[in-house]
Amino acid sequence: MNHMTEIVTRISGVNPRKCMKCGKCTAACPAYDEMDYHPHQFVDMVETGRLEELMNSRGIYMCLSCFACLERCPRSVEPAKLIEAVRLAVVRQQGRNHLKPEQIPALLDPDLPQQAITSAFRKYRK
Amino acid sequence: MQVNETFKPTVVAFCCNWCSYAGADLAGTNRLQYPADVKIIRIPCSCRLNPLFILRAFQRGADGVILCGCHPGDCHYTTGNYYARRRMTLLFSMLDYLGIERERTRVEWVSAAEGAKFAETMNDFVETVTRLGENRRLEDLRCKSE
Amino acid sequence: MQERIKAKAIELLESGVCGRVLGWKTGEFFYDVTPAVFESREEIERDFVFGPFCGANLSKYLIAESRKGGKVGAFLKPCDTYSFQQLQKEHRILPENVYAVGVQCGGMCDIDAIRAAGIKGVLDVEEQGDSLLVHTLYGDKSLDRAAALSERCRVCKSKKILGCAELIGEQGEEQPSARFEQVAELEAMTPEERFAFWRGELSRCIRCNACRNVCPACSCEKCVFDNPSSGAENKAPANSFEENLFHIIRAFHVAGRCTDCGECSRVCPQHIPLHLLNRKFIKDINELYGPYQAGADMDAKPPLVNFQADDPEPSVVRERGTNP
Amino acid sequence: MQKIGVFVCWCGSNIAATVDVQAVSDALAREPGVVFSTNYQYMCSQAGQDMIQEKIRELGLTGVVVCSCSPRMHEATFRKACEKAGLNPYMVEIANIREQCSWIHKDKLSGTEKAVLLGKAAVAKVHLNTPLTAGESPVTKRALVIGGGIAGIQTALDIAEAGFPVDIVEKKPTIGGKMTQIDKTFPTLDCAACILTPKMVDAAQNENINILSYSEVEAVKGFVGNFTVTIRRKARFVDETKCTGCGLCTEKCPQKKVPNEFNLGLDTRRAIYIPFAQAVPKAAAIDPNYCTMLKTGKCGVCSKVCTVGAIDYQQKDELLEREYGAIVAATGFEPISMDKFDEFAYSQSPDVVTSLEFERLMNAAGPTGGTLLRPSDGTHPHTLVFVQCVGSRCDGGEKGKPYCSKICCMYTAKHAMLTREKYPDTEVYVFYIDVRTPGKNFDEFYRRAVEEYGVHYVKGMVGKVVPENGKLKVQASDLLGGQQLHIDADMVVLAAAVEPDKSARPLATMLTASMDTNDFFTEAHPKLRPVESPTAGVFLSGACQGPKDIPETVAQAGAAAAKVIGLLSKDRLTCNPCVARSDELMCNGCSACEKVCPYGAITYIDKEFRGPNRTTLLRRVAQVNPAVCQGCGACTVACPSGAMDLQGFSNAQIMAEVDAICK
Repeated sequence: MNHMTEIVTRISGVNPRKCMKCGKCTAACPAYDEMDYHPHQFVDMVETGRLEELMNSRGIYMCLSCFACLERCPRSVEPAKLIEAVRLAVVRQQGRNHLKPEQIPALLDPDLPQQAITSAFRKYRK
Repeated sequence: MQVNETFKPTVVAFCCNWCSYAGADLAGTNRLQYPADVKIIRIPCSCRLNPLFILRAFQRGADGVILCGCHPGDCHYTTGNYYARRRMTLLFSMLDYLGIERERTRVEWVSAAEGAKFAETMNDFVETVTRLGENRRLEDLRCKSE
Repeated sequence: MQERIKAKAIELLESGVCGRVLGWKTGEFFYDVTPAVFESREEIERDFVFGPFCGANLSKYLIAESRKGGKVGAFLKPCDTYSFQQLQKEHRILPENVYAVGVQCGGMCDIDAIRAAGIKGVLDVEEQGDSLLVHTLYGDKSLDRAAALSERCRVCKSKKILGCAELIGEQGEEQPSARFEQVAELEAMTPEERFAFWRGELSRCIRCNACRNVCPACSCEKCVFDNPSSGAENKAPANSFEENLFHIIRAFHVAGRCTDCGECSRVCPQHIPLHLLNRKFIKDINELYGPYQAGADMDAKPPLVNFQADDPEPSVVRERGTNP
Repeated sequence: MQKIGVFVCWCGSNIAATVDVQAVSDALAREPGVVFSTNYQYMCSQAGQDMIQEKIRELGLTGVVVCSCSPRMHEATFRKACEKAGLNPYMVEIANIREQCSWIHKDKLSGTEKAVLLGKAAVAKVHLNTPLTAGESPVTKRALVIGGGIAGIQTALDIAEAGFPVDIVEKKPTIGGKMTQIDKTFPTLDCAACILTPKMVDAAQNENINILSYSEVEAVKGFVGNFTVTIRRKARFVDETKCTGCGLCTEKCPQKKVPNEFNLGLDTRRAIYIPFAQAVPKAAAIDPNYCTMLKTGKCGVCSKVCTVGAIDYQQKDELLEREYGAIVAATGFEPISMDKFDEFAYSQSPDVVTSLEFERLMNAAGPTGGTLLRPSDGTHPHTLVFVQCVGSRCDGGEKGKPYCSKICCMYTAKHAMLTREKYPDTEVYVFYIDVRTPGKNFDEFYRRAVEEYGVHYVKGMVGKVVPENGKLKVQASDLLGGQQLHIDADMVVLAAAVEPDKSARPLATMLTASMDTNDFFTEAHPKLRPVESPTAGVFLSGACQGPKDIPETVAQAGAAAAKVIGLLSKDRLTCNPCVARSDELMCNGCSACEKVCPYGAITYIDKEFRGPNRTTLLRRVAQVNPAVCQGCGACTVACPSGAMDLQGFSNAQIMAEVDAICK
């Protein structure tokens, strides 16, 4: 297991080897169309050590953290936790913040709940 | 606590024939390592374990005694381990009451399929007993070789 | 009280209900009253006593007496009747050969308690209502009966008389008792303190087997410690461990059957508080498996030959954390 | 003093690599009573056994210790070998120096040390061994089969064929089980009823078979060869012997709104009913939960129309007690409840059905007369989605079953194929995780569904199903094609996992047979004794042991029957001699042992003993029935005086082992 995989599995507490590749996570995912990699691929990529690709993917920020994948997974693999862990692994690196404060005003929607903004900060920025 | 590296405890494991002894065999078949300090005595059922045997083991210099049996509800003889559970609970409580370290005695339910659990249990138990060091509170001084 | 009992004993013999009666007579000293079998009016009138030192639990003697042919009368104090019932449950006493008379009891005294109250040169003790009149070499002294009670009577669990054909005195009730307080105090100590305590107590044991001989639950035809095929045969202690082994196993063998009559501690010549071992088992059983009083209920299954599927695991002992 | 021979096995390098076998045999040679000690490459080989036998004869050994693999492996082998040389087999002890020593330790020094200690313990035990002889018990030559599905029927037929009487106890009013509800069978597509119902009739007509339908096992006592079983014959309120099965009552009964369990509630039946046309016994039964007469005392229509006077509203449950030599559990399976899988909208739309319901919808005797129609509006479905592995292969616990239900891949292929065959205008999708088709002609069958019938097999689970405007919106992912699918389906069919019938767990308790965590019966050995339960005299047939298709069930049913026939053809059974024994001189008669005995093996007698002064004393003492005792030893610990001891595992023997190990 390479270093990054270890970090991600440790942060998430997820064992990607439990995955039986049924794809129910992906089938249940509401953000499918927005993502370049899909939940079942996330799990597979962590398992096969393709962490670099995953960390550079747009998909990890498109994940809504709705936990549908986690809820439906028959093997309790919990892909949403893996994705969260990958995001964390990215933002923990110097200069890898997904969002900078100056980008925020343009993205703001008057209907966006305050909580979502706060949580986005937590998710995307160190 | 300082762990004494050279101390090798004597651990007696009573295993019921149907589940835990088979579980111990499975640990062997799967080559799961645990310390050689553990010596297994086969009994037909956990309910065969007379408290006398445990005290005798301590008397003769055992540092830890563990009983392994089928999981409650899975006893080969239907109810044996339920009786064993009450007996051991009360005995262990009494030993604790007399000031004997309660970590020296243990009951663990290990099925015939749980070779890994057997090995883990033994590793953990031997570590605990090693940390406690030599049993001095229930030993028979005549039986010491040195 | 003594006169009423004596009259009853004579009545039982003379009416032909019983061929003999089991009661108490004075031993070498007034305070070492011993159990005795009486077969005639003369013996009863001469020797029969019932007073503050009749602590002996007569129920154990009924195991042998009930098998000797004919009917035997017996006087039982409330706590003795628990043993009486427990022994019937175990088919040890044949109830059809016993005529049991329940005797209400005001608590039995302990000569050491009287001495500890600072009274010296005791010659005799007389009951006077709630107090005792103590005749001594230095004149008469009065003492509150409560101050002279033995430990087991100070924490009396029940004045209820069970399973007797008739009663002398009032029927009593179970009562709240502080009998587990000492056990709880021990439990609250560190293992080192407990070990030191028990080493101090048990190392005094001389293996006289008085506890075993008096205990109504220890009534085996042959004790496991006398049985060569048990692998545990040992009649005399050879070192400090042997007492531990003996007393733990003895307590374990009577667990669930011990009525907490306290005879073991009463007869111990070394004053080892053996009842604290039995009470520990009783306390644990009550806490882990629900309240159980041996001998109280003829139908209840004793806790050690019973189980519930959801009984606590033995690890409860480790997890309970009785000490810091 | 015993003369003990010690035989240390190398097991090739399995033992010899981690244990210095020479050192072990040398060390044990110095133990008291050991007159011979050696080591050899393979003790269990013919040459090894010959050596043991030769030494027994040559040296007059009175005890043998074999240091080898687990006694679970070869104890019987060595005992038999020693018996041939004239040594009582119970004078043999095994020291397990392979599974519990050489295989788990890497350090040769400590491994050898431990092997020596284990050997010493075995020597110490042999010193106290006594020759034991097995007792004997008679065999009741009658078998009980619990469950009247295809497994039970086949087992009963095979046992009856060998000439032994068999009773089938079936809890439903008819035998036949799940197979009666199945439309066609894979991979040959022959009709299930056409192959099953003749067997049901065979069973009914076989004079060795007695069918106890609408009955349940209430209690089981006894032991192998000598079981006593209490069977509750539930009141069916119809005299089975009089009823001709004409069905007039079932037409006239005014209570029409009873959900029909045979069609899984997809239609209704009357309060008095015959489950289906080919039921065996073909006799009506009254459902007491719905019958107006039984509930209110007003009606009695069925009684009036019955020409033979078979209706009996006063009938009561009846308890039968029968003796059997062998018992076969054939309690079968049930599909799991869909409550926990509401992402598939089973509770939200009648058009989401389970596979067994789909069988009924396809069946000519089913609620739709064999025309596939949507349960919601009775229209013809055009797009069907099959979802596999619903509740199978889950993480365990709350989510579903951890095992593969085995039959779903094949029946789903069958459903898809039949749908496409009958209705070529349909689009059929099967969502799968893996398609598992081991079995004769199974994969060919699945390929035909894809290649000839054009069933769309899509790799990937369905994520969710949402009922919307009379359609079922299915969201799924095609993992191989890498695209998200949104299908507007007319029907969704869920391949529900199978689980053991709910009656199996209480039955296992009565039989003292063990079960795994999924409530399937455990076999005595997963490979070598797959149709026997670890409890002697109890055998397993069909899906109660694990998920199975019909051919496998029939094969196992036959195998179980063969085992039963083997048992019943014996006149007497030898018992395990390692049983409890009470020393009457020490017994108090206190009944503690009796209370903990799970087999009721202990009874009491009053026995005369010599008392002091030429008197006799009558004392109550315990006696153990060696044929009933299974040797658990619960009584030996309950006994305070140590009067009760276990032969082969006596107090003194175990103490000796403890002493040997701790010194």
